[in-house]
Amino acid sequence: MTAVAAFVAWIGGAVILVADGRRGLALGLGLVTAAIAGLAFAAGQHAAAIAVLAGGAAAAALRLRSGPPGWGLTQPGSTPRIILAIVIGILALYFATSLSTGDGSPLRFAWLVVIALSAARLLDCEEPATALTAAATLALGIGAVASLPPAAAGLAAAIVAGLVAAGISALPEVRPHGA
Amino acid sequence: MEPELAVALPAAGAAFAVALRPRPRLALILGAVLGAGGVAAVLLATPGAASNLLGITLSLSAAGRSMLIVAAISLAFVVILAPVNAERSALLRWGLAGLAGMAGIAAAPTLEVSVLVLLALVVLQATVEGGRPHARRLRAPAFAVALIGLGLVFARMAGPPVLERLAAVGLVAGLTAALGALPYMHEFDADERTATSPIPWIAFVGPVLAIVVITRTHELVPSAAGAVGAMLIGLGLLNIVWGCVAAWRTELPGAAWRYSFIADWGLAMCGFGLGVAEGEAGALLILYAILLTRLPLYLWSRQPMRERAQTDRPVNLLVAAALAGSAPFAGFPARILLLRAATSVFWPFALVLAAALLLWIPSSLRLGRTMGMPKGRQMAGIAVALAFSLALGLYPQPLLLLAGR
Amino acid sequence: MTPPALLIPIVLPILGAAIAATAGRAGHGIARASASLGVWGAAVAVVAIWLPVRSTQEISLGQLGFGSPFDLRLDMIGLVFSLAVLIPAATLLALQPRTWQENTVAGLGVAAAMAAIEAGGVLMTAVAGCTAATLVVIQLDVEDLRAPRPSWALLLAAWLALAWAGVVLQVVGGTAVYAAVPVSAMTVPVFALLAFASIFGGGLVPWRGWTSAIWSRTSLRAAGLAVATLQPLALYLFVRAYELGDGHYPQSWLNVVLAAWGVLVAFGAAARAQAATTRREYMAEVLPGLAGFALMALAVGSALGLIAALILTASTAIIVIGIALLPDRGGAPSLLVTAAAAGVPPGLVFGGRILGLGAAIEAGGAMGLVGLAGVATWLVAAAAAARSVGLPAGRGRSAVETLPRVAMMIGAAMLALGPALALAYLAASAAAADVMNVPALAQATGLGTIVTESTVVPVVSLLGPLLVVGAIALALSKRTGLTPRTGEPPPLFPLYAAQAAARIVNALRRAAVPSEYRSLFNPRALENVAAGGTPLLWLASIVALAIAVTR
Amino acid sequence: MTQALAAIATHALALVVYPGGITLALFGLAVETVWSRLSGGPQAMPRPSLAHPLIVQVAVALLAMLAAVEVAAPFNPVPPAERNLIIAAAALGFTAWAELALDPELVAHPGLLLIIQACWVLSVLGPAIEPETLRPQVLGNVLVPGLLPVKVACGFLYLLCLPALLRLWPVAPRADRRAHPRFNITRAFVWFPYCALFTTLFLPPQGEDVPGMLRFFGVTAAVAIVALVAAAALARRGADRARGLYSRAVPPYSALVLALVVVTLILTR
Repeated sequence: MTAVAAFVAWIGGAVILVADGRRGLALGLGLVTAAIAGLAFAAGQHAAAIAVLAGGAAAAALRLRSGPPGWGLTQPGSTPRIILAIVIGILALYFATSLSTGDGSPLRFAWLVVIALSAARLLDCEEPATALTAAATLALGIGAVASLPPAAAGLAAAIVAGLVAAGISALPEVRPHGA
Repeated sequence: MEPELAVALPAAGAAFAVALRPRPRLALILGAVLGAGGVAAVLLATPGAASNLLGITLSLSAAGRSMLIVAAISLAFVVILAPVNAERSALLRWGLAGLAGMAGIAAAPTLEVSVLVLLALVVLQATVEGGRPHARRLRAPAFAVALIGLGLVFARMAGPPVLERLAAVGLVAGLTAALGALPYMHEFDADERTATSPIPWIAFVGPVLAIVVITRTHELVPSAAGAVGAMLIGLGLLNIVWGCVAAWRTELPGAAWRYSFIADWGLAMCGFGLGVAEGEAGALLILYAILLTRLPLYLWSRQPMRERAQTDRPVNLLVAAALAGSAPFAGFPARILLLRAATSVFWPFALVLAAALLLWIPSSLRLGRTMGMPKGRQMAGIAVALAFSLALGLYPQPLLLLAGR
Repeated sequence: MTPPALLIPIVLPILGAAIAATAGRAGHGIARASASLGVWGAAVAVVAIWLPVRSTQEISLGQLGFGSPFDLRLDMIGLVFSLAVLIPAATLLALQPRTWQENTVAGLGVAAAMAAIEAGGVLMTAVAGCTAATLVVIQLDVEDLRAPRPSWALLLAAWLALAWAGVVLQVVGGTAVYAAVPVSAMTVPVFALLAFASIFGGGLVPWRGWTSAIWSRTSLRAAGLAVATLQPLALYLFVRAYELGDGHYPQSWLNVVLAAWGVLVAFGAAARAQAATTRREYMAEVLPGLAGFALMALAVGSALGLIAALILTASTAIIVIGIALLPDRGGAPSLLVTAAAAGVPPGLVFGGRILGLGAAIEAGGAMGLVGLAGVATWLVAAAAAARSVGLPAGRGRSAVETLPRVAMMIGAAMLALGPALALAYLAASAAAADVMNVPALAQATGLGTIVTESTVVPVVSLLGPLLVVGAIALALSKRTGLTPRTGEPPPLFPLYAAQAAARIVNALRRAAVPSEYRSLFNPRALENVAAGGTPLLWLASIVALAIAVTR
Repeated sequence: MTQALAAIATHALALVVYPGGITLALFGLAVETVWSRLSGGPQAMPRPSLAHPLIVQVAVALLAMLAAVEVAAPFNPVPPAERNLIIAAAALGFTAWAELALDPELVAHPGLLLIIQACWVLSVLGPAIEPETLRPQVLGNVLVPGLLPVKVACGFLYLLCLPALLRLWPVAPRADRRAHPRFNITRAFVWFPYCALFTTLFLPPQGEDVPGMLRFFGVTAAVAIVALVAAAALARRGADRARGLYSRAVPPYSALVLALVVVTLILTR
C-alpha cells in the first residue's frame, strides 16, 4: 500500500514536472495529494491525512481555474523533463532504500520525489500557474515531512501545509507591469 | 498567547492595510495600531516559553525575539521617516506582512512549519505586481524552500553519517538561497520596487530566518556541526569577497547596494559558522546593523540614485564609515567579536578575516556617495540610522542581552 | 575629584562639537569658539583631575558588549599623551578658521583620541582610536576631497590589528585590560599586531607616508590636526606595550628592530627633506622625522629611552602647532621653527635627542649601533634643515590660516626651553614609572641635572648660560643670509631608492591584462552568471558542497 | 641654590672663557693664520665687527663653545662626569649646517660634506659603543687590547675626515671664485673643538696640572698641524683628487671601520 502511494507520488510529481496545461498540473497535484494522504493514513495520522487531502484537493481544484488550458503533457521539449523525472526517481530510490536504513522507505521516497520534482519544476518554468502549482506541491511535500513520523509537529504541520497549498492555488496570476 | 498575537496582529494589520488601500490614512493608522500590538506581544513574550492556544505549540527564542523587535523598530522608523516617493501605507502593509511572517517563522514549533510560512511569504511576495516575471521572482526563494525541505528529509533519514551531512548541505544551501547570497543570487532589477525585489529577503526576513534555520540545523544534525560550520564559513568568505568587490566595481549603484548586503551576510555567515558564542554575537550585531542601518539607508538612497545625484559631503562620508564597519559604528564591535571567535577557534582564519574586512572601504565610499545631498525627512532618516549604528557600535550590550548572549 | 570626572575630558570636546554643529550654522565664529573651548576645557579638566591626586585614577562603567569593559583610567602617561593631543588641537582650533562641519568633526575626533588614551584596555583603545582615525579621514575629505589623505583602509587595518591584539590577549590571558594582562600573554605575535597598528596608524614609515603626503594639500588646517591627533596615539600604543609586558617587550630583539625602524623612519624623512624642492615639501618631512626619533628612543627599552621619547613626543606636539601655522614663505618664523624642529641646541628637541641617542648608546650592543645611526641621521636632518632656508616657498597657503608671529614664538620658545629639559625629564620619569621600573638613579635627578648611566647632563647650568650668551650675541648680530636665495639648491644626495620605488609603483599601477587575454577574464560576464539567477550554477554549487562535505 | 648658581657660573665660565669662547677663538685664530700663510691667502686677519658680528659667526661660535666644554682639557671647569660625547658631536656637526643655512657660500659640496660627516660620526661614536659610555675622557682612557683596533681605526678615520670637515680641502664653494682661500673666521671657531675632541677621545687624559695642560694643548696643536699638512698635500694634488679621496676612499674605509666595530662587538660579547 505505502509503496503504491509512494509510486503515485512520483507519478504525480513527474506529471507536474512535465505538464504545461492547467489540467495536467491539477492532475499532478491531485496525485501527489492522494499519495501523501494515503501515506498519512497508512502511518495512522488520519487527521493529518484529511488535512492534507482537503488542502491538496482544494489546491488541485483551484488550479483548474487558471493557467494554460488543456493537459499539456507532451509538449515539444518535454523529453528532458521526462528524463529528469526518471533520474530523480532513481536517485530518490537510492537514497530512500539503499543509503538510509530502517522502515519507511516508501515514505522517504515519497518525500524526496515530491520535493525534488517540484523544485525541478520551479527551476524550469515561466508560467505563473506552473510555478504556483510547483510551490503548492512543495508545501504538501514539506507538510508531509513534518506531519509523518518521526517528526513531531503532526496535525498542525499538515493543516499549515494544506492551508498554504490551497492558498497558493487561490492566488491570482500576476503578469509583470514593466520596470 | 503572546506568540500567537505576535503573528496574528501584524498579519491583521497587513490585511487591513490591503483592504483599506483606497483610504491610505486609515490603513496607516489601523496598520500601525495592530503592528504596535504585535510588537507589544513580542516584547511581552518570555523567551523560550511555549504557548499552545491554537493547537500548535509556538514559542520565541531569545535571539528570534530580539531580531523581531529590531525588525519592528526598523520598520517603524522607515515608515515614520519614509522616503519622499514612497507611500507610507504601502511600506507599512508589506512591512507588517513580513513581520507577521517573520514572527511565524520564529515562533513555529519545527523547521518544517517555519519553512511552510516562508513559502507562503515567498508566494505572497511573488504575487505582487513587479517588474520581473512572476515565475522568475518565485524561482530562487521557492528553490530555497525546496532545498531546506530536502535537507529536512535527509535529516529525518536514519543511516550513515553522510545523510546528516547531506542534510546540512540542504539546510545551509537552502538558507543561502533564501537570502539570495552567492552562489544562489536572486535575479535583481535595480529599478524594481523594494517590496518586490530580492532586498526584503536579504535585508528584512533573512535575519530571523537565519537564526531559526541555523538553530534548528544544530538540533537536527548535531553530528554534522563541523560540516555546517565549514560550509557557512566557506560561503561566508565567498560572499564577503564577491560582495565587496562587486559592490565596488559593478556598474549600477542599486546593484552595488545589493552586493553590499551580500557582503554583510558573508560576515554574518562566518560568525555563525565559527560556532562559538562570540562569533554568534558578532553575527547578530551584523544582522541588527543590516536591519537598522543598511536597509534604511538603502531605502533613502533610491531617490538620489534615480536622480543620479552623487556627493561627498560630511554626511556621505559618515554613511560610508558606518557601512564600512569603521568605529564607532556597529560594524566595528561586530568585527571585534568575529576576530575573537576566529582567534579562539583557528587563528589563521582570523588573519584571513582581518584582511577581508578591509574590502568594505571602497564599496562603502561609493555607497555613501549615492545618498546624494540629503535634506528634510531623508536627512532625518539618515541621521537616525547613523544614530542607531552608533549606539550599536558603542554599546551593543543591551541588544546582545536581549538575544540571550 | 570623583572617578566619573574621568568622563569630562571626553565629554567636553563632544559638547563643543555638538554646539558647533547646532549653533555653528549661525556663524563660523561660534563653531570655532565652541569647538576650541571644548578641547581647551578637556585639557584643563585632565590637569585638574590629575593634579589633586597625582596618582592613577580609574573608573569602571560596566561591560560594553563586545568583550570590553567600559574602563577609563588616567595615569601620568595618560596625562602626558592627553596634553600632547589636546594642546595642539585646542590651539589650532582656536587660531585657524574652519567651517562648522570641520569644527564639529575635529572636536569629535579629539574626543575619540582622548577616549583612546583614557581607555583602560586594548579593545576600547582600538575602538576609540579607530573612531579618531575615521573622523580624521572625514575631516580631511571635508576640507578638500581631492587632496591627499591617509588611506582609510590602511588606518582601519591598523586599528583592526590593535583590536585583534586585544582579542588575542583576551583569549590567551583572559583580559585585555592594560593593568591586568598577564605578562605571559604579551607574546611576540601580540606585539607584532600592536606594532603594525602603531606604525601604520601613525604613519611611522620610512617611505613617504600619509604624515608627509598630507602636507602637500592646499590648506593645512586639517593636516595639522590629523598629525596632532593620530601620531601621539601611535606612540602611545608602544608605551602601553611596556605596561603589558611589565616594563619589557616580549623579546629584546624587538627593541632593536623597532629602534632601527625608528631610525629608518627618521632617516627616510631626512633623506626626503634634503631633496625637497620647496619649503612646504621640507616641512612635510619634519614631523615624521621627529616621530622617528621618538620611536627610536621609545624602543631602546630603558627608562631613559622612554623618558626621552616622552619629551620628544611633547616637543613634537608643540612643534605641530608651529608648522601648521607657518606660512610657506621664508623668514625668521620659518627659520626658528625649522631650527627648533631640527634639534638645534639648546632647544628642547636637542635635549630630547641627546637623551634618546645617549640611551641607545648606553644600552650598548646592537642598540649602540642603532644609536650611532641615529646621530648620523640627526646630522642629515640638520643638513636638510639648513638647505631648506634657501628653498622657494612652494604653493602658498591662505594667509587666513597662518599666523607667522605665533609660529615664530613657538619656535623661539622651543629653542629657549632647553634649560627646562630637567623639568620635562622629571615629569616624564614620573610618567615612565607608570609602565616600567625607573631606576632610582633616574628618579633622583635634581632640577638642574639629568643623571644617566654613564654621564650627568648639566641641563640648567650648561644650556642656561648658552641660551643667555646666545641670545645676547644673536641680538647684536647682523642678520644676513636669511633672505630667500635665487635658484633651488640641489639635493645633497639623490634619492635613488625612492625613484626606483616610484618606478615600480607606476609600473604596477599601469599593469593591465594584455588585450588578447582580456576575453579570458570578463568581470561583467562573471557578474551576469553569478547574479543572473542561473539554475545550472545553483545545482552545480549544491553538488560541489555535497562533494566537499561528504568526502 | 648656591650650588646651582655656582654650577651656572662655572659652566658659563667654561663656555665663555675656558675651554670655550676665548680659548677656542685664540687657538683657532692662530691656526687659521698659519693656514692662511701656508695656503697663500691673505696675510692679515680681517677685522670682524665685534659689536655687530655676522649671524653665521655667532651661530658657529655658540655651537663650537658648546662642543669645546665637552673636551677633557685640564682645568676644564665642567666636571668630567658632566661631559657628554653626543653633545660634542651634535654641536660640531651642526656648525657646518649653520653655515649652509646662514651663509651658503662657505659650504662647498654639501652632499659630500654630509658623507664625510657621517664617517666622522662613526669615528667619534664607534669607540663608545662597546664601553657603553658617553664620557669622552673615559673613551680616551680605554686601553683594553680588544678595543684598541677599533680605537686606532677610528682615530685614523677622524684624521682623514678632519681636512674636509674644516673645509681645508681644495674644493671651493660654487659661489666662491677667489684664487686663494680666504681667511675664514667661522672656521677659526671650530679648530679647537675638532682637534681637542680628537685628543680627548683617542689619547689618555692628561693630568690636571700645568704640564698636563701643556701636553693637552701640544697634542691638540699637533692634530691641527696634521690636518694642515694633510690639507696642504691635498691642495697640491688638486680638487679632483681631493674629491676622489673623499668620495671613493673614505666611505669604503668607514665601512671597514664599521665592520670592525661590529666584529669587536660580537667578539667581546
